[in-house]
Amino acid sequence: MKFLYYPGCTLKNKAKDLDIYARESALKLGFELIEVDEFQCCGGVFTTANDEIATKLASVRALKAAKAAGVPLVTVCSACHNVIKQTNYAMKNDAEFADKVNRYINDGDDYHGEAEVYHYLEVLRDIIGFDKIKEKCNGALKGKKIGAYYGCLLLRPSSVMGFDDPENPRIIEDMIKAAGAAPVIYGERNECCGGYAALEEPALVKKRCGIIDESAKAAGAEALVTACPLCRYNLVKNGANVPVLYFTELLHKALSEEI
Amino acid sequence: MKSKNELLRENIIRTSGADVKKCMKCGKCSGTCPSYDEMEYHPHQFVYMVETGDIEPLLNSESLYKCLTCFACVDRCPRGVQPAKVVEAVRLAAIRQQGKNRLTPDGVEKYLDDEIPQQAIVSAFRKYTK
Amino acid sequence: MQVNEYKPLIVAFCCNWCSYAGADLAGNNRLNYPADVKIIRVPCSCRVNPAFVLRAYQRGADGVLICGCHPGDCHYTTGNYYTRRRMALLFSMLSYLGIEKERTRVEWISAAEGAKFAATMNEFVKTVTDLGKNRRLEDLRCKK
Amino acid sequence: MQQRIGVFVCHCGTNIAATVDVSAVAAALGREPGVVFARDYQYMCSQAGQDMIKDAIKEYKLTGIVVCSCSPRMHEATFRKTAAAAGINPYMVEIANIREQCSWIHKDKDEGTEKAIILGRAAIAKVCLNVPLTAGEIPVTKRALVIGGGIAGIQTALDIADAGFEVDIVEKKPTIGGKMAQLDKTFPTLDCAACILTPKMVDAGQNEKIHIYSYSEVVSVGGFVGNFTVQIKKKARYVDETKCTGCGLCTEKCPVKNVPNEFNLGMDTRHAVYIPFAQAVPKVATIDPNYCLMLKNGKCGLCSKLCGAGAINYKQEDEIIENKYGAIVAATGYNPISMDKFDEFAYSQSKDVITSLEFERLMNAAGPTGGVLLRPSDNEHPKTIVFVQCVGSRCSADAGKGKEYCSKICCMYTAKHAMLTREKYPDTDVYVFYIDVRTPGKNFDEFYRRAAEQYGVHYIKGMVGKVSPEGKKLKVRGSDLIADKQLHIDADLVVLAAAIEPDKTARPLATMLTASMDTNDFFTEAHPKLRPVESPTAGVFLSGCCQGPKDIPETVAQAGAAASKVIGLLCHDKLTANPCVAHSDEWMCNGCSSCENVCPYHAITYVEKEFRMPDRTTKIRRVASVNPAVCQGCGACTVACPSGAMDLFGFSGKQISAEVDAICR
Repeated sequence: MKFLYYPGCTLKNKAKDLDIYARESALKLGFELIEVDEFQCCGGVFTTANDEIATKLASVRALKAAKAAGVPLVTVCSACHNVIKQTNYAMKNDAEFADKVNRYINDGDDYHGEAEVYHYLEVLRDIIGFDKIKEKCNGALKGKKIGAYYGCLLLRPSSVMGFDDPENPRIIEDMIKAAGAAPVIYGERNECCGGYAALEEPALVKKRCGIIDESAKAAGAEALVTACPLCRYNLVKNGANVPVLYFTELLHKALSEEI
Repeated sequence: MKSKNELLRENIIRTSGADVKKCMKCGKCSGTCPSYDEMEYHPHQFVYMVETGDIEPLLNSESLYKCLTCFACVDRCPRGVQPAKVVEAVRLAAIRQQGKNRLTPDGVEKYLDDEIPQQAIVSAFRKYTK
Repeated sequence: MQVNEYKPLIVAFCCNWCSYAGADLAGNNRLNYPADVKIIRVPCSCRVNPAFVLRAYQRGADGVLICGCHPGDCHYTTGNYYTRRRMALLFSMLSYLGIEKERTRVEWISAAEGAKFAATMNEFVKTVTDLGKNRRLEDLRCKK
Repeated sequence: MQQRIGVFVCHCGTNIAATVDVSAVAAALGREPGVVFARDYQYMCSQAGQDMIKDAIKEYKLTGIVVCSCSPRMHEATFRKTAAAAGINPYMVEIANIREQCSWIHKDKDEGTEKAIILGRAAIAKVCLNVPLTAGEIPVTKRALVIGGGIAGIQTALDIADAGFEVDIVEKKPTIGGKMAQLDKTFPTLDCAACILTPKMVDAGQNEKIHIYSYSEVVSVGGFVGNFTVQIKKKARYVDETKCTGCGLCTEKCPVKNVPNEFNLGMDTRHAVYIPFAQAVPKVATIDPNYCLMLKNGKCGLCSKLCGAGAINYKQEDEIIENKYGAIVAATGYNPISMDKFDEFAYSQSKDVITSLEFERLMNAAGPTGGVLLRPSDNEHPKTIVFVQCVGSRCSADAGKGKEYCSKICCMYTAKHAMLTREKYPDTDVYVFYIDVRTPGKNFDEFYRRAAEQYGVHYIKGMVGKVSPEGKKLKVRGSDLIADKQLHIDADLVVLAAAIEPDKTARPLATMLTASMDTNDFFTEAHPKLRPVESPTAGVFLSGCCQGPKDIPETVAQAGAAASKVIGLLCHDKLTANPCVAHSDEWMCNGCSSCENVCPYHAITYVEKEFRMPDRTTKIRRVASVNPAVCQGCGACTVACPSGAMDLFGFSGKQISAEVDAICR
């Protein structure tokens, strides 16, 4: 099974772990991620204004590559996923926007949201199946209490993302369970860490991360997993009480041969 | 002739794609906003002030740059108003003015450390510059 | 004011229980739609003989709508199912006669759907206006 | 005979006259062939307007009239009476709808006037072909059916029975009582719901005229006003109702104890054989086949051994009962909506986030906690309670969840909950987040103010944005719009005022009754103001929340109103039938049975009839014959008839063709 893979800028630099473990785990689970040729950065956040065209072109190009290859486009980073999924939605449902983009790109092959976009976790859930993953896991994580940190980008806007129940998601918990560990549910798991405000508003981010960290710790989490490099950076930088891992690291650990 | 302010208001409503008239003033957006305490004008006020055309104070407010675009208000709004999109449209109206870019390539350096992911930098540029 | 603006002539057959009441509700709520639509009240959409539709086209109608209750909600239990079947046959006959299929339409509009009634009328009038004057089925005997 | 038509154009004040030049319409229609009189007037439906019509009929020897006015659904009956009073057949009246379908939807006066003239022309063309009709009579079955046994259904049944008519109640649960039986106190008087409801339940149970089909459902409805045929499925309860004494021994000894108790909304458990609550009517046990060991795998039989009356019958089967009714009342009630799409309030994540109906059970002396307010997770007294209003009500369609309407009762019951909590537990902090407090009703606002002023309930204008369960607390984040603050409250209990929606059984029932519903699945009334308890379908009446959200006093008032309408119907021996029925031209009929096959009422039969042929021979031919008492006038047969023999009075082929011609002229 092959998928087109959009790693995004951060996974090539500061979040290499997220990328490497995703690829290796994929191979262990029987699917392959083929990187999009010469992909461009998605921009990190989706500009909601409907007159913003240029900021969404990189995503459209990646989507067109998936359409041409005839396979779904897979992302791992929450931010890339959010931007690409929202762009795809706009291309499919906003005819005026799609028309402007197609005129701009003007390569004779108009795009109207034909490609499918999957987050890596959705591939695990919908295509591989968590029960299959469970069979392949080694049990090294048994008894570990792990909290899923969704943040905002994976879940919202839910009408577009369609990822999971935005207020009571379970996909990462199901993955943690499949990996052999015990998921810990805590109240702030779907609240924002502060995101890019890390640059200008470190105090705001510190406050947000403190709330999330407290909530997770109170619920008894021994570690947090996330799909977003910026969430991880913010949590770690602001002195999280528990280690913060990428979900792919956890998956990889559970799938490794050596215990 | 429409006034400058009226044109601005129409432009913001158009680019946001949000219907501010739908708002029933329940304040749920502000009840859920993670940046509430940092904001001078809160999400429900953005919606209301755009509705009434009182936009100048918003354009000059720091609140524009406190929204984290986390979409909590969008998802939870019972009226489908999408406050985050209104904030974004006002912010774009502000930074698209001549010389109003909030972040410059030179200016960004002071915020950086060794670990900061690229994602944060590109996102900030997306949000703070035209 | 434009002088030569084309105004289509549209006949809408509405069942008494759902669509006619839906049209009344559109009126109660002051929902505008073009005056080109003229409504004929029938007890049930199944009272609409395909011959009435042909008659309308003979007499110069540009579009005909048959509106009934939603399938399953017919006041007479099954009337609109008959309508659906009969009109499917009529549509193929109209195509055979060379009348664009967009000119004739069956719509299910309930008594509660005033907004849908107005929206349907607006959209249908636009469709028919875009198609232009219907010239295909005029009874030449009636021409002066 | 040449028709002499009079045309009457109504101004309807300015409703029509503002966008239609009424005098121009009258003038134009006066020039139509056959029209001998045309006049416009301020209000045609007024006494003076009707007198004008009557005078004109007499003076100009009119044979038919056209009234250009509001919808025929509004005043057709009025003008038919007027015509009859002046001595012409009431079916020689046609209405041109120039208000709802013309003046109200168009803005341009020229356009409106032109359309009004065309609509008037069509009505004139039709009325010229009208024939006098005489309405037949149909017998009335003097028995009513009430579907739903909540307070609405009970009150309707009691009132009908009081007038001396037989009435049956069909209730899907094992007991009547409905939602009101689950409530604790009622606003704004704070009398206990059970104290005022249970006597009525007993009255209904003991009334000779009332028969209760509990644990039963309506499965089919046939016929029409005065003559409905209804099939009722009595679900097997595995207990013989006639033998069971309601002693309750079986319900105590049954070994299966872990069945979620639906009466307490799953907050405690019951046995597999159960009586929902102490005051149930009928007080008869019911065995839950999903849990009973005997019914599931044939082992146990304890209740059967214990029952002194020998009422237990494991072999009981569903039973279909067919009854005839003259009138049917829908009283199917409401339910709170599911909180699945509102999980920012963490309903599915914490036992301590509950709906208001669950709170009622927690406060109820017969509830799972015996009326002591204990939170479900750990049975401790909550010290801080947050009430959230409008959860799922007043949502826009854009939000993709919830209901667009206001559920009407939540503001008041929340004030009641808050007040009762503060009264019983003065050390409890109570917060109510509200968008608006809506208290239109007698003594309602005073009640709400008492909650705030005397009981110290904290009313906060704003909405809760998120509830996060953290340890034993619920972290509530919300806005206080007056203080311009975001509030953070550590609550012990959160109570959600969930929107209410019609019961799920209402939709299939409406289909069976051919009664119309609105987009929210509430039954629609025949006229929103003037006929609020009647369905547009004759013989079907509406009682309680199946028509729209209502509190108890309103429900009782509407239940009485529905009953009075039913009584008004049932006290007639005969009803005037709709004379607009099908009829067949026997000479044209070729005996093909097409019409018979499409008739939903089996109103058409074929008879062998002797005909005197033109060649003076006699011939027996098979021809269609319509029973006018059974025909409802849909017209399906008229189109099915291949020979054109079948036609419909009031909507004949010629009449409709004439309308088409007039419009397309």
